[in-house]
Amino acid sequence: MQKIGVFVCHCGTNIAATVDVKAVAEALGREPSVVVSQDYTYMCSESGQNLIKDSIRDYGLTGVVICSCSPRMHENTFRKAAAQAGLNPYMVEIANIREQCSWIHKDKAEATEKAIILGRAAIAKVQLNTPLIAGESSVTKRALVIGGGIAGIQTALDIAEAGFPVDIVEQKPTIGGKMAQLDKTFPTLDCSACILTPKMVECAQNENIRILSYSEVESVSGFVGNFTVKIRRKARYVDETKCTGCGLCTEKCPVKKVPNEFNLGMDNRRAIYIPFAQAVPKIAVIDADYCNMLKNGKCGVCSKVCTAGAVDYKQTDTFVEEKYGAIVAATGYEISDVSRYDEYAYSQSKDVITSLEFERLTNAAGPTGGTLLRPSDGKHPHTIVFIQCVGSRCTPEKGKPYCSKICCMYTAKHAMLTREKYPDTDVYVFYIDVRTPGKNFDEFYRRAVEEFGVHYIKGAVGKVAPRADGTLEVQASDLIMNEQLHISADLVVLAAAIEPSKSARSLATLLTASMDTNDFFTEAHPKLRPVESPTAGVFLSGMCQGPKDIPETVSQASACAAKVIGLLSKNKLTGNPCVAHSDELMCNGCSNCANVCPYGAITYSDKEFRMPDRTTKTRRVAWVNPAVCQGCGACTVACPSGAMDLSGFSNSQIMAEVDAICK
Amino acid sequence: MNDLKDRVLRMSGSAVVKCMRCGKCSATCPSYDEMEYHPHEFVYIVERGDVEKLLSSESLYKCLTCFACVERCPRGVEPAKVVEAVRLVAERQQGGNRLKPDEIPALCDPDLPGQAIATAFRKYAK
Amino acid sequence: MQVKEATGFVPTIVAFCCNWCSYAGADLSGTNRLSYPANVKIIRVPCSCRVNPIFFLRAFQRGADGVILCGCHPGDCHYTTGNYYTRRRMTLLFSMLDYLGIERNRTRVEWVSAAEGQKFAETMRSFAEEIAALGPNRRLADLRCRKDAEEAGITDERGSGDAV
Amino acid sequence: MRYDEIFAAMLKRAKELLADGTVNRVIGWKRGEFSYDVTPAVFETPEELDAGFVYDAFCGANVSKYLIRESEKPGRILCFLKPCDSFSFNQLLTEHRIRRENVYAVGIPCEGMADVKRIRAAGIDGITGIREEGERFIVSTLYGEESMDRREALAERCLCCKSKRHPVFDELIGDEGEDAPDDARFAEVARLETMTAEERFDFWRGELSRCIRCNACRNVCPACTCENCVFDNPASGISQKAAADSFEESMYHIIRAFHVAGRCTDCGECSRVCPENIPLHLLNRKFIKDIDELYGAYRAGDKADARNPLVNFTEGDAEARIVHERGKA
Repeated sequence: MQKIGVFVCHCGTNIAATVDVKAVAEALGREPSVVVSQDYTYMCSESGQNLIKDSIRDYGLTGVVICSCSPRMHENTFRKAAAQAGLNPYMVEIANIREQCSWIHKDKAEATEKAIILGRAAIAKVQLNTPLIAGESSVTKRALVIGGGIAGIQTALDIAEAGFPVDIVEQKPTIGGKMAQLDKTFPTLDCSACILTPKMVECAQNENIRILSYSEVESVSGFVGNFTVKIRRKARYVDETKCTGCGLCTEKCPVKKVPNEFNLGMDNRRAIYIPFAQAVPKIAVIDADYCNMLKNGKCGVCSKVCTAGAVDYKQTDTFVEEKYGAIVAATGYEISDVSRYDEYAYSQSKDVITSLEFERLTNAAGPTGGTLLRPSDGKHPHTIVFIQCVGSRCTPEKGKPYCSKICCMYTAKHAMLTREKYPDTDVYVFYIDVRTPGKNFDEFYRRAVEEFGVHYIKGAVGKVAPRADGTLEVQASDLIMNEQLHISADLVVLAAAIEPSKSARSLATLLTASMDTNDFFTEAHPKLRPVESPTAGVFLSGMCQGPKDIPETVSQASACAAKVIGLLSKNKLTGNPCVAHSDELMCNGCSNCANVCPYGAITYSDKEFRMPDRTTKTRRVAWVNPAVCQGCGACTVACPSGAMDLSGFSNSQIMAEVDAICK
Repeated sequence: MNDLKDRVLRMSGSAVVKCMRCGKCSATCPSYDEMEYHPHEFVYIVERGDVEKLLSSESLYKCLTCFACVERCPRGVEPAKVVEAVRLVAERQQGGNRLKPDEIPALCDPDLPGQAIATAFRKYAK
Repeated sequence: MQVKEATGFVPTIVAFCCNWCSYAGADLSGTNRLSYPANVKIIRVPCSCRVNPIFFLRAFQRGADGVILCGCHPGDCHYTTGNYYTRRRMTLLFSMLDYLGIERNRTRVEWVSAAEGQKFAETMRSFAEEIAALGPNRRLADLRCRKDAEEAGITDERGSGDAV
Repeated sequence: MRYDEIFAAMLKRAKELLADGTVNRVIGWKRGEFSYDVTPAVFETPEELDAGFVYDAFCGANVSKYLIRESEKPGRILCFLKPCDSFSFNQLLTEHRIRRENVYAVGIPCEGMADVKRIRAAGIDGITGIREEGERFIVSTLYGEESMDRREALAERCLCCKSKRHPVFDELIGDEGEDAPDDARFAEVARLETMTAEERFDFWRGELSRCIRCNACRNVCPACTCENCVFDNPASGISQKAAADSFEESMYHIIRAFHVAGRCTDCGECSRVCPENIPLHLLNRKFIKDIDELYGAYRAGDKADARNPLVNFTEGDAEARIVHERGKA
């Protein structure tokens, strides 16, 4: 039998002017199990709280009902007060008689009657409340960052700076990501490598950071604070501990015609290679698809020339298993396939390139040593056409429905730099809209037009036709002149839509993190929790969450790190005790609950049960991880047997409220 | 609202409001120079509800119905279908036939495939 | 401001509101002093997806004349996907009740965000008016649970008279 | 194949599989008190099979539900699944209710099962057996043989068969049938939908008021497999032993239909066993029809990895108000 105390708040006159608080206290005092019922001017005040605390002690209350403002306002206040008086805080229920009664009704009799009913419903509920204790779980003070681009690097550095160990898992042989391939960065035009490579080196040198390059996440288990992650370390065929990065092997390797992915296949590398000069870690890797030794056992040159004895053809994939408290997805982006747009002739002409290829063509470490030359004949292009929104802002059938966000700015950069370096070049940019929100962004774009004389034409390109003389005929519309233009271009640059990394979808599945239809990770709240995934303990950094430029990526990466540091700084995680739980005796093991759980909080195991006839029986039953469950209750309705229930909002509690209201 | 616009929208099945005004339809149009109103203008003018303006334009008969604009439109607006719908509205008016049977003999040219005339007749008459 | 018909019938209306959007929306209509009928009583649930069809039936059994469920707008669920399940469950439940000949307007789902105090009040007003116009719930009520059954002139439509 | 041909093939395979140790038990059908009163039964030896195993047009009972318990026992059990039973079986596999490795499933063809209620309604009594002759059933009775048009005697669910294909099996007897769902099964639901609410209420009140809460529908239903049914669980808040009030009759059937919604394979067993002849399948079919119309065609048990529409969603799903707007125009 519960002993319930009822406390009716006047809230000054906010409640008392419309609700006869004395009558409410009196009426509720007559309800079963209610041993004390009082009213007071301000329950949330110090003295009001003391009144509650004293009553809890004096009457030995097991439940408290407070008729006051919305629980969204003071539920925590009253729970804390109850806890201070030794009552389990979850034995407190609030009847909202201000926002949902006194403030909206004028007739005092009517409002008083409603307040009494709301009070009764709260009493009916609290009768069935059980003390809840928030579960605690420990926190492994180590973070995993998946992806070693600028987002992952920045997040890792910030976490490491705060004193927590971080592992970076990067699927490529080096960290650096897309930013390492860029030439200059807008709007300041500083050299990308100059600002990125020091950060890469810092990662390598930071004692708290371990870089697992050429590695992939294999499996993830556990939950916030307690993830266990298995990482596949792909065979490099080079001993990381021995290789000095001298590069001799990469010069002597006889297999010379391997397309160099760092330069997007515009030049070649060897079968054993270091992706680029500033790679971190600067360790060679053998491309097993091309290496003669690995393919047919004939060669072994690299092994012979390696003075460190680092080459090991027998290396196999190995696995690392590590525990983490937090996981950061920083899987970045890729350039979408533009060959599907026949009209731009990307696959027909070498002189139709993507903007990332253009970056490499203007980069001093690129295939042309930084001189802008046409890929087809190595000649200097005199007319360059940039086409915006290639594959962006389309219907889903035609491409990506979103704006890729970075193209307007990098195209302005490309156009500007081209005009600066080669003033004899005509540069056209065909745009639908020029989108330049960002600090100094529009100014930058205007400079391209006003100072550098880039021809911005509002309109789209309909067709790019390679001609026999090696030029490209660009047919486009100029919407302002209402003309169709025909431009003879030497080079066409496509601002290809970006898309999330292909590996992101499978990673999201491993992490039980949700994704939108475009395969961008979903944030826990689009405005208020933009760097967290809805899955507790999983955080989002950079492009994997949506298109963004470098400054935004770095801001988000640091924000993400702050959230991770906040989590790792805790010794214990206190959960929300209002979570779902399954009655094993009733559970059918049908998986309906797990199917609707947005957090992957429900797992199944085979359990042995003693049957009434003394036999044992093994049944598949659900288990809700209280540290992962967020308490939405979707599972409770999906469960046909009623095995699943939600603490704090149990079936019987809600029905008791229903009964009290309908009585 | 606007009856003519509704008719054109219904007949074409085109969602002109999806247009983002990129002009790729006009950029790709082989009849561009022949036309008074270009494909993107058709879409825009229909969206504004000014169909009468288009009904009297020769542009209706300059569209080759090659569907390049439909193929290229990134937003799935299908401009050629809009043009076609406006043309049908024009031709379905009393005396709206563009090509009359007695005009055909004069058009017959040994170099012109008979199919082309049949097609033109189908396209330009009720 | 209870909705009263000439007969003096005051319907009992239960409103389930999700904690994050609709309950906050109800609070906002209170803060803005936007009134709605006092016979609407709100039950707070964490998410609209917590509401079991059984709760609807229970409310009708115990004498509710109308039951409404409010949650975050689709796509805005605090728990990401909860209200999508709600939408399917309630659509099917309402369809079934309709199929059994129970007045379809006694049940409703509305999406009310935390910023839509106005919408909340309007929704509750219109729902209460609709229920008042429908009259007492006879088809899905448990007569044993209705103290006012006789005075409200409700009889078991089975006509077998075996209700206690 | 004729019933007797199928029966002979089943018996042969059952004996072979018992003999080679593939299985140690067989679930099939045995004669009950009356010839039409056939019940599922487990046989362990060839002798038992010879003595009790039967298969004819009265063997409509769906054995898939029994496999939940049977598959928990040691050894492997052989079951014979008609196409519609195999949908139930597959759905139970999806819900992890049956240990697949402990079941050897043989798909058998089916041209429809006889409904003894319809035969009786045709004025035939004292039934002792049934066999077929072309398109007719020959019903032997205490008073001699009666001949009946096959379609006059077939169960309603067989007249609008949902599929003759087995979505799951280890081996088949006969050829795999065609998967041609008959939309006629929704005709009656559609007819009810066109009635006014008052008419529908009267219809269902008339039907449901006959419910005696014998729980036969629940007990036979291959989707009602809960370890502990909500109606038997005092903590559920809706437990009932009897339908004391019209509300409870409705409540029981609404909740039951809702619990099996998206999981019901429309096997029609509920209506078959109802002693009061309440057309319970019309409740389930209403959900199936609504699901098909609102969320795209879905057949429970068709694909083992399919997700029940009630634990699934799309962002563009219809709003609940579609129910209120329906029929308003």
